[in-house]
Amino acid sequence: MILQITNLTKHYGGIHALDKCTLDIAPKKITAIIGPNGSGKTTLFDAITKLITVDEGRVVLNGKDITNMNDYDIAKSGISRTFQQVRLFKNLTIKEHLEIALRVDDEKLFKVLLNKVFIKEKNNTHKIKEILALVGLDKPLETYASDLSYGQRKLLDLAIAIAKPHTILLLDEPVAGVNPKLRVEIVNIIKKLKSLGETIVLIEHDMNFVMGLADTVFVLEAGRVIANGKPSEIQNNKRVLEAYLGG
Amino acid sequence: MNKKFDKNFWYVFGTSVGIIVVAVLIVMMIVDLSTTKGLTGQVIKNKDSIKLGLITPLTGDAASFGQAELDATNIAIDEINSKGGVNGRLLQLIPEDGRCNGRDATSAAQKLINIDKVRIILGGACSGETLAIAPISEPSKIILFAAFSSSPKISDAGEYIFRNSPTDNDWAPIMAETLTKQGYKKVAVVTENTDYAMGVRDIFKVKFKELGGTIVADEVYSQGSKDFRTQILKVKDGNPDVIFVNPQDDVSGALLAKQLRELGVNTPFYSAFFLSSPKAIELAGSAVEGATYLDVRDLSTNAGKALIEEYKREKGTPVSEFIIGANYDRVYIIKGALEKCSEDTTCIKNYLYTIKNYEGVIGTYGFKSNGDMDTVFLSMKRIVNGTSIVLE
Amino acid sequence: MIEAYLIHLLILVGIYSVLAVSLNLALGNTGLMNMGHIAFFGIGAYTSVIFTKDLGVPFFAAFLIAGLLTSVFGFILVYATRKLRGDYLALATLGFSFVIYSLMLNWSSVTRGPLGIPGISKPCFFGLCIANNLQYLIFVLIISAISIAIMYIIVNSSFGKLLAATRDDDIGLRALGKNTFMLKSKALMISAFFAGIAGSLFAHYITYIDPSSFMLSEVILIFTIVIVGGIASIKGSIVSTFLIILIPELLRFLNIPSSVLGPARQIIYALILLVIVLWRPKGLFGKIDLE
Amino acid sequence: MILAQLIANSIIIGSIYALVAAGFALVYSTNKFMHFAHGVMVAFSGYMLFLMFSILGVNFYISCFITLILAGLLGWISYRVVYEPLQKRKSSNVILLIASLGLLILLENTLMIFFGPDIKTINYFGIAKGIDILGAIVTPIQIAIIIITLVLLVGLYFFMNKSKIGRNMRAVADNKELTSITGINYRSIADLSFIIGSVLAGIAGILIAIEQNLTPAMGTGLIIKGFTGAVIGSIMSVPGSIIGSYILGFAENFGVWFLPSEYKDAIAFILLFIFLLFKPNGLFGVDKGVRNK
Repeated sequence: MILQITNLTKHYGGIHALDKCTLDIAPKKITAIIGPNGSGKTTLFDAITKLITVDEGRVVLNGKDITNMNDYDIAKSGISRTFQQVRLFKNLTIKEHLEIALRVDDEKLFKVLLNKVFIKEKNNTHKIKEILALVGLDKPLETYASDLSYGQRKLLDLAIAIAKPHTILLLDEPVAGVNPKLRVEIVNIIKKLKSLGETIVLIEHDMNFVMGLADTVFVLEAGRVIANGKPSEIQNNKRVLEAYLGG
Repeated sequence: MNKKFDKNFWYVFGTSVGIIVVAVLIVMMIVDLSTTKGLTGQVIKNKDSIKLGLITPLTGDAASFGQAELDATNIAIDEINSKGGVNGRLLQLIPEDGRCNGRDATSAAQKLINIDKVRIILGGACSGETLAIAPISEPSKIILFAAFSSSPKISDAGEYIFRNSPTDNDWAPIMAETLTKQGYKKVAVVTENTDYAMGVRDIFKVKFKELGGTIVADEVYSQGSKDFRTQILKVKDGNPDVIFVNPQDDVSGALLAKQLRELGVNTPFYSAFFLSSPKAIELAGSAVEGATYLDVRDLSTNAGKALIEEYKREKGTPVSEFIIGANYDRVYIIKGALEKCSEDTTCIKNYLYTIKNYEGVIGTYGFKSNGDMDTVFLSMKRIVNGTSIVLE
Repeated sequence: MIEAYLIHLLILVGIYSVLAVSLNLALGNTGLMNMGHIAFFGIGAYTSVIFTKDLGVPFFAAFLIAGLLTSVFGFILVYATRKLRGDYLALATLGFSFVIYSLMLNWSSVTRGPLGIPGISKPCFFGLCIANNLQYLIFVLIISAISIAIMYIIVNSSFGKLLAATRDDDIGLRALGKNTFMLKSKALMISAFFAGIAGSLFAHYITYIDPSSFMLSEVILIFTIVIVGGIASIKGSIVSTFLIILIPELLRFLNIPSSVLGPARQIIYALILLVIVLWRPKGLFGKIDLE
Repeated sequence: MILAQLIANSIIIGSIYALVAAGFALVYSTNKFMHFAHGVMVAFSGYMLFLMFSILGVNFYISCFITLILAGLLGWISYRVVYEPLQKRKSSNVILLIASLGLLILLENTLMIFFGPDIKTINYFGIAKGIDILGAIVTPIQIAIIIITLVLLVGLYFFMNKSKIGRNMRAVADNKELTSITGINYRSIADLSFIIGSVLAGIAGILIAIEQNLTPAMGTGLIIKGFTGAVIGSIMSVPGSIIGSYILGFAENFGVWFLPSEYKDAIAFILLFIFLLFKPNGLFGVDKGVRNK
């Protein structure tokens, strides 16, 4: 198991956003986490990436406990994620976004300056174009993020998550709010990523969407895993149907 | 070094240098136009006039003093000009705002010296201005003549630097001596946190202790503050024989006096200068009744009285008669020097050092070898029935 | 003799352009709303003066110490305010500048309080001293050009892109594995360093410093410079320094009554600031909107 | 005796801070930005009273009345001319803060051009003898200031909590988006907050003019202390900011009793800094929308 989540619990006042949530993510597979709105899916991602601090529970990545690490250290240790509301840097270009994602030691100011002055900086353009081709974002590299459409932003967000060195990819509602054509494209991208050997976890509230795509599905309700298994098993699970209809 | 770095560096360096050069040219052009073709009419009109620079705070906290300096100087210059000027040439005053700080004062001085080409600068007012101008004016042999700066540091700031205001070293020890002579042993000092007042406080404290007295309370309030009640409470708690009220200006002094009396402190208080301002008496009213203060001695001479009358008529109530008098005298001293030396500043400097018994509106005085006044020019006054009387 | 006046103004422009560009590094490039920048300028000025005058350290060492010590204060400020954002950050940094101002005013045994420190020596290097303003101008220009070039390189490096990214979306950048707190600390430390050396240049030029040079009105002056020039634009900050320093000087040549002149200058600053904020939020050369 | 006087001193100066802080907090709580130019509204009002009463010789109470109207008007104009366009453009509150600083300097220097830099006084009540209350000496004007402040405190509390307009204002303060859904007209609430806030500044200006004196630059000093008080209490709540101002008054006066008195302002600044760092929403506010995350 590449990512083990044990007993994650988060309370907001009296509400259980996460309630002893336990799940294991298998490598090189697509794992879908589904559940009705408010079931704690995004909270789970936020808890894994430390955007929020949990009350109890453990997150283990590749055998390493990352529960108490800082958010950026967690990201560094191999978790890439996208956001439901994409988080882009609106005054930077597509190329700059990907360069930031690709580089690992650009925070070291003196090293950066020495490199800039004495050594030719590594040219990433080839790699960048490769990733953009993978997600199918066909815009000039110098386009500013603020000039992109909603769908293109989704793609760029995906592209930087892929570009960032990672062992696991968390996609938060990758197709929320996109048009049907782009939806199909994104599904294809995800499949392509799997074929490249990526481990993917995605959140989705639409059960039908994950059926043809995911290898394993976890169903969340009120912050608790109520069912897991192959999509076909889940589809007929009574509790799951109740949760969806009730929710 | 790689090419990219080179390009970046030269881009920035080149741009900065380029912009600087362009700006220099533009400013030069504007300056040239203004002086030769007369964008500002005054330059042409008074081509043959003798220019005097004035640096004083025209804005900011100290602006009211600056305005008084400017008004008094203008009165004197108008008088001289209406009587035909100096050796047939009119005096032209170029006032600049020093804002009571070093940077603006140096900008003003650079402008006066290099653009207007004045040879004589009246100012600065705040000691901070004068101290910042001195290193600029001194090497160019420009006369710098202050009428309001009291910092002892100015005494040895340069050969071409004069002043006709007493230094803190002159009068703060006198204050300490006076209090001791009156039999006061325990003094409370209340000081405004400004360069002048803090300088006075330090000198006063040393002298007073030397004379065997004790400082029972040593309170400071920040510039512009209007609430001194807790400082006063600490004064009261120290149970002093006498209070030395040491403000920067008349208004804060008056407010302080007012609050002292409001809080039932009836200890006699001593002060300097600020009580000569009618505004202080108007503001503080009965609170300053019986207060004793050091002031410039002879502004009640005929010339002085006439000057204050004229000032009141033309400009309103003066912030301090002392400032008006000193500024007025300053112009006349310079007039004398100009008559003798024209604009030769070395001659003026030497002439000023020879002045020993100049009869000005603030009294009869001359200059010491360090450019300070040679006479300690003070007398004790007391407020009785709302007017000040001289004690001797 | 006009040259001498211009030299004087250019020295001021040189010093203030370093100050403005360094503020822009924090404010524009990193999005740190630092209203305490003037405190850095003051710390640099006082440090340099106290080290040369009271401790007898050679100028160049004091100059660097001024930068480094200011940089330490930069770290303290960014660490203390790490949890604040928006106008609260602006206020806290403004509060910081008030605290530093009271320190300068009240720590009389070191700063001489309101009396200020007069008679500051001109810089000397291994026995060679700067003798006149032209030499000082050359010195200032060299230092400013080097400082601005360094900041230019930083801003345009991959590190600089990270700063821009943290300005645009802090959380998004952390999700990419970058420690944005360290980024901000470094940015503010660099910004403070250059503000500190600008302070040193200022003190040794004017030769007299007192706390009044580092007050609220000065904060507004350098803010105006940066905003007029344009957020995150080095070129803009430099040009704007020229404008903001020189325009009021040009006013001296018009026949405005002197009682009006001073307030008029302040009114011009305020109007320029309001006009830019209201109608041209990008400033003169900025690419990024003020938001 | 000393204690009583210290308490009295704290309450007097606290009341002056509170008068400034209340209007500032009222504007902040409904509009969510720092209206620094509020300080100059105080100075402006003082000068208007000076103009009416001391220069034009209008009856004192009529002068006060006109002053309050002018103050409200100036507040309203500054909202419509400067702040509203910025709000429409969805500028951040930092930009509004910078704009307010610009406005502060603009108005302050305009006052200086019209009235000159020197200090003006309005000696309507003359110099009063202090009255001894439980060992503390207080003048009638100071008692008036304290009473007016307390009446305003109570009045504002009832206005904000009991009247419909006040409740709408608080609703806007709590959630701007929500109120536009429920049909409260944000613009008129914002107008009103500026008018009421500036009238409060007008009252402060009149009282300070009588108790102390007038300088063009007084607004800056007052707003610094006023917003320090507001931050200590809570910038989001008018009653909180008033109480915070009294706390500031007490801290300054009791602090100076034990420390050298030159640290009086430093005490205020350090309190401001500490509160902004550790309790940015003050003693009476909730920490919401202030910190990262």
